[in-house]
Amino acid sequence: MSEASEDHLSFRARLPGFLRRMEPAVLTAFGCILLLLFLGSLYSSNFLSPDYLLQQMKVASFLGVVAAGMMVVILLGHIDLSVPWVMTMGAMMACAVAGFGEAGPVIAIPAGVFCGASFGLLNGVGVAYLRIPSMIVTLATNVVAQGLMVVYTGGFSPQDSASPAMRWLATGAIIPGLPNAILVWIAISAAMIFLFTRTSYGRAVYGIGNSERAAYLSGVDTRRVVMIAFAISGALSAFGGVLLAGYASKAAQAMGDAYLLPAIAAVVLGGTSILGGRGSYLGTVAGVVLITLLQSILSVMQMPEAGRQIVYGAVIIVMLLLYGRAPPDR
Amino acid sequence: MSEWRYWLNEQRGTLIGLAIFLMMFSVYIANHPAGLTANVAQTAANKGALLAFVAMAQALVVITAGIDLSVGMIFVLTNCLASWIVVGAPMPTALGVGAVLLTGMVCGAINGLLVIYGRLQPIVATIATGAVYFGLALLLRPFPGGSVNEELADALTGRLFGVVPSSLVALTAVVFLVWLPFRRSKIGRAAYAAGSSEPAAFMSGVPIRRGKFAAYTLAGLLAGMGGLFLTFFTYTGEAAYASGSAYTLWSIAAVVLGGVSLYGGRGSAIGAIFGAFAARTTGDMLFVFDVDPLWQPLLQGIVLMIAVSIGSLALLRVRNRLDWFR
Amino acid sequence: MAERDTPTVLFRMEGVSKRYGGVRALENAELAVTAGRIHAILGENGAGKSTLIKIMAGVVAPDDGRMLLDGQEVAFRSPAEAAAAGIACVFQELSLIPDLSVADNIVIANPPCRFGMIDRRAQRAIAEEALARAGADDIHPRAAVKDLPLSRRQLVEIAKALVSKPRILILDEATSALTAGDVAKVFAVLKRLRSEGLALLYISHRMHEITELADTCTVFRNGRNVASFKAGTRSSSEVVEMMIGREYSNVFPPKPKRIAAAGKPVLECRSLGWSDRLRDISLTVGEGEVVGLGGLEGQGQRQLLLALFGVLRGTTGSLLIDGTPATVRSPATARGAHNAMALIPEDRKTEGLMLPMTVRENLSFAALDRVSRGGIIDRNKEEQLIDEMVRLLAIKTAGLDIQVGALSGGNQQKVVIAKWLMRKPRIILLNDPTRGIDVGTKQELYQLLRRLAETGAAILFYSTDYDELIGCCDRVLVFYDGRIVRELEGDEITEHALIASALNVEEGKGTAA
Amino acid sequence: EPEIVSGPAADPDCFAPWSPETKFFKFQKKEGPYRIALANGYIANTWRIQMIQTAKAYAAQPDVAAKLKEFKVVSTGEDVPAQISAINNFIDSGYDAIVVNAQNPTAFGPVIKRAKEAGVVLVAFDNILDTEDAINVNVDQKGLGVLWANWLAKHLPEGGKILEVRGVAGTSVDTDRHNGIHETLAATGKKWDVVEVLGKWDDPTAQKATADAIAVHKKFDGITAQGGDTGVVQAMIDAGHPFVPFGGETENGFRKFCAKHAAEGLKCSSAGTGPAQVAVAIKTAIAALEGEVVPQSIKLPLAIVEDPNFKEGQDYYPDQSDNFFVGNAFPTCDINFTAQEIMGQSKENQ
Ligand SMILES: Nc1ncnc2c1ncn2[C@@H]1O[C@H](COP(=O)(O)OP(=O)(O)OP(=O)(O)O)[C@@H](O)[C@H]1O
Ligand SMILES: Nc1ncnc2c1ncn2[C@@H]1O[C@H](COP(=O)(O)OP(=O)(O)OP(=O)(O)O)[C@@H](O)[C@H]1O
Ligand SMILES: [Mg+2]
Ligand SMILES: [Mg+2]
Repeated sequence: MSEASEDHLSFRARLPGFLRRMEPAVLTAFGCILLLLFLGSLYSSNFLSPDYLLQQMKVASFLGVVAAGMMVVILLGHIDLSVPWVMTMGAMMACAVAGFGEAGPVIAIPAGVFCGASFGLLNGVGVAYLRIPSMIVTLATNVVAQGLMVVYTGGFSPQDSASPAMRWLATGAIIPGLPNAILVWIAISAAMIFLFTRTSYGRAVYGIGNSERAAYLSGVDTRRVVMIAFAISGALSAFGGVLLAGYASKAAQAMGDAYLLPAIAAVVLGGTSILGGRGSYLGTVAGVVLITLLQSILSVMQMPEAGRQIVYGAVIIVMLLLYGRAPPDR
Repeated sequence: MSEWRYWLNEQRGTLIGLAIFLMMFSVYIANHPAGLTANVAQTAANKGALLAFVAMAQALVVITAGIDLSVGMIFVLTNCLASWIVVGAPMPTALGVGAVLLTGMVCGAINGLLVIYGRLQPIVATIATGAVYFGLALLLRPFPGGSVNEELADALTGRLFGVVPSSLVALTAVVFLVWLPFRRSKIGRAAYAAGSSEPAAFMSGVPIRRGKFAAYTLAGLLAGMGGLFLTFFTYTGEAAYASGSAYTLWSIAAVVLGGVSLYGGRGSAIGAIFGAFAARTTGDMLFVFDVDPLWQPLLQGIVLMIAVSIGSLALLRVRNRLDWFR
Repeated sequence: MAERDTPTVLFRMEGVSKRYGGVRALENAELAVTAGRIHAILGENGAGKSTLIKIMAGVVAPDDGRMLLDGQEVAFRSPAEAAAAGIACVFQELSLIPDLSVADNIVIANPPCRFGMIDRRAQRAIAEEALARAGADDIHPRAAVKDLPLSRRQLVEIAKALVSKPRILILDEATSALTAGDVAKVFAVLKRLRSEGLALLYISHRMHEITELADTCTVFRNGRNVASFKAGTRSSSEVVEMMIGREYSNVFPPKPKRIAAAGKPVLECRSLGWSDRLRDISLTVGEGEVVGLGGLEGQGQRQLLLALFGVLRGTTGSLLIDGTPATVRSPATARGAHNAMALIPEDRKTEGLMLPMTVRENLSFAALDRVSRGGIIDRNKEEQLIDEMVRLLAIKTAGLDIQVGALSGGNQQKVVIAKWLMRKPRIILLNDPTRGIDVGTKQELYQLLRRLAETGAAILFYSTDYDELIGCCDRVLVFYDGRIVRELEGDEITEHALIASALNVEEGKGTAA
Repeated sequence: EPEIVSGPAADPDCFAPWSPETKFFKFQKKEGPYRIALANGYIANTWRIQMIQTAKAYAAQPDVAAKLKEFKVVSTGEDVPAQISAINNFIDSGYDAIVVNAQNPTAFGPVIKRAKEAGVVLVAFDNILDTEDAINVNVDQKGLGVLWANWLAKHLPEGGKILEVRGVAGTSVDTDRHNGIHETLAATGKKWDVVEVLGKWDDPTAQKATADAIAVHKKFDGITAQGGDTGVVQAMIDAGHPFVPFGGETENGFRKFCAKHAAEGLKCSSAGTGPAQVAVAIKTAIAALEGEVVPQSIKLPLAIVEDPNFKEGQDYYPDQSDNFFVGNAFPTCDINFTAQEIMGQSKENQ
């Protein structure tokens, strides 16, 4: 056992510096991405074309934004199941506000994100102050958000096309060839890395994830930290929805349904412990890219849905078995 | 404290679940145009029993401090399988039933193996196996169809002596044949112990792995029973992704309403049954109250929200803030 | 030097080693266990005692070496196998299952069965008998373990170990949370077991317990055994020197001569009450004063500390800090600029530390607001403060970036204290901080306390160890049933007085063993 | 128990039989006004919301309202048993007719039996029931696939590479449309290379799937999509894929694109049956209760608009949501909703 770990150490020691500093899970995840691309390229060399890769990164950025929020919550040892309809809500509200007079287009995006943050705050109050298990609170708020959107769509003949700003954010390109969505994702990623490594809030998140009791007794206002984390998750979910609406040029019911499980899977495949307290943001990025590529390659290879589900599930299991295992009992 | 106080303390979660259910159900019945007729009871029982099976399955896993996000998909998979093989003469039908239940158990066992021996976190492991099970269901039933032995189906979804819904009888039988033996066996206690504190259980020489494995496997079995029952109820099989995930999510809500602690070690599958019936009644409420159709989902969300918040009333009694953190 | 084995050696360990990553927890350990004897195992924190017995009990697999039971080589793959071979263990970290009942827990390893189901009537009978043997017949077998106080749980743990009718019973700091009264009961049980021919392994940091109980002693240092000898053949200071490997001088630093009214009052509370656990508590702690909280376990001392630190809800009465009324609603306000309180909590593993996080992150966790501006951490400042603390407390660690859980108990406790000292608190609340800490570390801690007091801190010190209260405190407030029943000062603080007032009797010999 | 009679139906233009073999029902005439219930399943998508709005609007029309004592709608979500239970409850509560958009065509056997015994008129629409014992208001799903395939075949006489964006796997609607497309294409005898991706009838999903397919396959000669079509076109635009012939559904957004880019080669066939078919179902239920002759299986006309006939304000509404489903007119049934009527209905209610 100890021999093996020493071998491992010496192997790592030979890697270049920045790789050495990465956690093994993150490295493995990036390795899996390369493997996936290689397998894809056996089917069609177009899987390696810059066009295709950029397209994947663009699409991945929506999931990436959502997963960033999910990661904060998972690091605390909680989970946010309200992602689907908070996303939808963010998208629909942004579109709605965009159609609202002169100021509309200007405040559309912030308004959408704000709605998401408020719903996140609601989750946060439930989890932190009422101490209901997060799995349950967020499940309930998801149903409530869905209900609100149904009422809203049915009752207000909503304006649901994306504003030009939303379009631009998701599909435009300040740097020619590089979609803005990717830049947005990079910016949010930089902010997350800063948050996790350089701020006391980030430390508190890890601390609470490891032992909320100890964090509380250390004088951290744990309830506020948890509440804010859910607000961040809600805001980022909604922002993901806004981007998605920009991409699709409109908001629609249930548009977030396809994001919940991939977001959780991405965070976990990136080496974050679902129990909280452990994980690094780069891993989440790797997880997002991995999931997006996997889905896309399976889709383009025209595997029937049944086979696709089986492969998708099996690949996740295999990758977790490779590096997502808990340490042995003894 | 006297003996019954200890008993009350042990059963508190289950009793709260029962209370929530009774409260909601009486409001429902009081407002039902037909009142509590045998038909109405049968309808409610059949619908509730389905979720109850899945919720029991979930409860078993939750007691070990795990979670099974694939129960809904096992439910769908066994439904699709049953729509192929639970047909014909009594003998083939019986074999079919056996095979369906075995399939459920195998699915549960795979989850168990991955979680226990693969040392994967239950949440993600079962998300992944759920995808696989759904894929298999889709292979079996690319589109809805199939059939089932209708006599058996009618017998199990009908009424006994014209009044007692047979689905409730079946559910009770399962409680006595599966749950109680498990609860009172060494293995069952190991499952509870592992859920309450795995390191302590390990140090005490409890067969943790066997206990957890049994819990996951029986969960598969119960979900399979649910799938079988779904087939009896609908006469067909359908690989419906949305319905699989809906059952998974509602099973978690049911388990919590039934007083099973998501942190493990506490609660019972009987509570989960009450929780399932309570959760189902939230949907029925919309039927008896005249709510604008577009407002119904919102209302259901709010009812669910209130129901799950009830538990936090206990918070008012907490005087030592450290008790917040389990 | 080592005593030759007698022919009735029951269990023997030869050349056993265990490494955790780079840490050598145990190196070539030897041990011989004889029936009808109590073996004490001594050693400072991190010496490898717990590792040794975990290997014996099948919890941890050794890297090397062999174990012989009755001359046969054995290897245990699980605690169950060890139990089957007659080795039962009361672990340092409790191994009770919180949500199960006392009876469930007692029979957990091997519940009585009928027709494949657990026979609850039989289980209850077994539990009642075992509780009686452990001298804890006041515990209801149906009570949930999580509702019991720590000291009761320890007794349940001992009862549980007795159920398997072991030939070797191991107690790893089993008495560290017990009150003197309970300890006496346990000792009586242990002595009876010895006379029944059991081999007992006893680990404790309390020297007087060792002196009273042990037949043979084995001392460990840095994972190796340094000596085995018959009890009573070495003086306690010799033993301590073997343990810490250096000269052992006076444990307690000298107390300053107290002037009538020491410094000005820093912490005052008036008729503090909480539920029925704290009643009408009034006390004052002055600048530079170390005030002890005495009394039996569970008389409200811990609650008082928690109440002062803002953890309890619904407290009554008033609190004054530096003479001005203060409201403390949470640890966050308690540690805040004005109040400047620190609480060294009861259980370092769950309340003091985040075990999987690094030493660095743990050290700065409570003082993040001090080393950051606008929520952004100033890494240089953090580094500087941490270095200072590591040096001040002489924390032994392989580095700042290793998990704090890999440190030994004593060093973990130092980290807990250091993380609070980084805030330079003026009021320090200590909740039994030396539990399970070796003498060497204890000594450092006492000196530290005195130094802090000298710099003007007001210290409230709860301890279950009377020696500590006597040696360290300027005053001791003795608790009984949520009240302060007696205040002892200066030379009044004697073991006799402490025990007498703890039992709330005026005079007459206490029950201390 | 309806009497089985021979046709034609009372309102033969509206109640067109599915096939020559279709039976006709004549129910015992009941005295009005009636209690009618709509048992819907899933609700959280635009089509269903619009359907419910339409149902409410239709029930509120004065001549219809006069015949109704009560019109109740319940949505039970994805869960089939819940929908079955809802129908059971409606039967037990004495409703005269139940209109249902079934979550699963095959699962309702027992409840159909019960409805029949209780003399309750059961009318299914959109996702219909696999039975001869209830009235089905049918959309020719397979015919829709046939229509789209023919459209592509017409524009690509030499065959070619087609992108088929499918719906939700495992549903009968998806399967029927898919079969219709493939059988028709195969029958042309030309060489077709069909790339299938899954769009789940959802714009963003369809858009992503299309974008991926384009990135890998570079160029398609024709496209057919059974939902999420706006997203599909959007993906073509974003990828700079040339416009090609397209057989698709009736979303307003899709038709907007079709009208705008027709000249550049986006030759569309937009066909389907909008959510307004619920009105036909209600109308059928009332007719049956009034003792009139109705076919067991009614064939709904498809609302088809094909290039170059896209007319603003009639076939598509530039100021309405992209998600709005157009094709709400069934002139043969005197049912003709404008977008404003459907979406405006509940504004007055607010
Ligand atoms: N699980 C573990 N992982 C890494 N290191 C460990 C682990 N358990 C123990 N160690 C290390 O092994 C050494 C011996 O630890 P052990 O717990 O046996 O000491 P001890 O003598 O019982 O100390 P104490 O008196 O503080 O309980 C210590 O240095 C400790 O840090
Ligand atoms: N978990 C427990 N811990 C300790 N004692 C118990 C426990 N459960 C039951 N007992 C005691 O064991 C004896 C027999 O229990 P038994 O289960 O037969 O009683 P019971 O009335 O049937 O309980 P229940 O109704 O809870 O099943 C009783 O004296 C009971 O108090
Ligand atoms: Mg130890
Ligand atoms: Mg009983």
